[in-house]
Amino acid sequence: MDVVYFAWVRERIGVPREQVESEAATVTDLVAELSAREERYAAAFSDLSSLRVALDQELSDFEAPLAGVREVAFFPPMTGG
Amino acid sequence: MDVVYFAWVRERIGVPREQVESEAATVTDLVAELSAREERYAAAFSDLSSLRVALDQELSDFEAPLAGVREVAFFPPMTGG
Amino acid sequence: MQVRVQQEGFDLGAESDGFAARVSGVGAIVTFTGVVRDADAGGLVAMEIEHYPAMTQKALEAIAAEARARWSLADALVIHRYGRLAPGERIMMVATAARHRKHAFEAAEYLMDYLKSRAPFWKKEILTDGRAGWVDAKADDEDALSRW
Amino acid sequence: MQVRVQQEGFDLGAESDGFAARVSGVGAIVTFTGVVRDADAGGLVAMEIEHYPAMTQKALEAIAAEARARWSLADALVIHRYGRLAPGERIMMVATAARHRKHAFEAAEYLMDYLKSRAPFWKKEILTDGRAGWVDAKADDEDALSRW
Repeated sequence: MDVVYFAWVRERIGVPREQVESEAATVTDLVAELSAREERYAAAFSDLSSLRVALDQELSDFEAPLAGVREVAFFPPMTGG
Repeated sequence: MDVVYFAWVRERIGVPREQVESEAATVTDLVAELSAREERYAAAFSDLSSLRVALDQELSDFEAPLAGVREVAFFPPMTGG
Repeated sequence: MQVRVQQEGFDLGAESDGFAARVSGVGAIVTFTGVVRDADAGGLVAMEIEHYPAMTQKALEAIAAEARARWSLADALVIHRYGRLAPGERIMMVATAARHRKHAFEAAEYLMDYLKSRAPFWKKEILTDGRAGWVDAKADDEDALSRW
Repeated sequence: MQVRVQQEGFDLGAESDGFAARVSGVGAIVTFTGVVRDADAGGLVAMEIEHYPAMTQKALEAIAAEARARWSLADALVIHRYGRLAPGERIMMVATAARHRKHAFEAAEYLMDYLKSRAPFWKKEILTDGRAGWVDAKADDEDALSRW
């Protein structure tokens, strides 16, 4: 699946988008998997309460299942307007 | 003093403005005096709760004294905006 | 601060642009425009707006000054027309500018609530069937003042 | 209903006029314009606005459609910019049109509250001393959603 990052999450991870091969069942599982791979993920995902997640461009939550999802987005709380 | 009328008060009394010679001490006294003079005043002033009064272009109330006042205005509740 | 009472129409776009261009250091600009809409039962030919010339400008300036002070506005604009207006014509507009959106919104709503019930204007509806009637003040509009 | 996400600026006056000309049967039009203001501590050089292109248009349309249905709006407009903006530049605007002023105001505030916290934009402040920082979401802004 594609994983995309915005704002300081993007800056900490160092790329705006990447393809990830994963069998993670939920967003939380994906976060754990990525955090275990490299320190930069662990740093970006250290406080999930300051993160938001969207699945296929719809706001979602960390317990949501990933089956069938093509794009996962991680970002801080939005500051539009 | 000058007495001015607006909206349906003006229509009932039949003039937009007139000079009134009166020794009335308060607005209520003036209203009683005018109402006693002619039916059209009595009709216009029959329900004071549906009237507002301004003294020298400042919203006021029916108990206000008239000493020194040059212009008294009677009108229905305002509907601006 | 600008307060204008006038018979002629106004250019909403030009007024909005002019107002926005005059303010600085703000984060939020709100405008409200009032439009003559058809009577609730339909059949409106015209709305006649009467006012109290000697009092109107002064009353609007007092309302605008109070709003400006209360919400630390960078600026405020009030334009209100009188005379005979057709359905769809613009009656009035207000604009407010503040650092934060909450203040700009509140001040604009305050201006509108006070214009409705404390500015010396009266509206008469002229209907297609020949009837005409003064618009009654709404209890709701008077009640709206109590929130400020 | 019009929702536009764009890098280029917009003409507040022309947008306000165009919006007002498109609606009919309404009594109230509200616009809100957001402007880049200086940082609270001063020294802002630019505001960089990042967004999530694949999601933004869809998210704004959903917010605008919800506002339109909830307040029976005659129309709603949302314009939101992204990219690098200087202090004083306009970031975004919304416009709402309804029969009654309360509905037009509420819908505009609803749009703003949801744009603030549910539209995928992020702001970075670039300061004169070389520092740069992402603007934190405010607890107030999140709390504002609970009133709707």
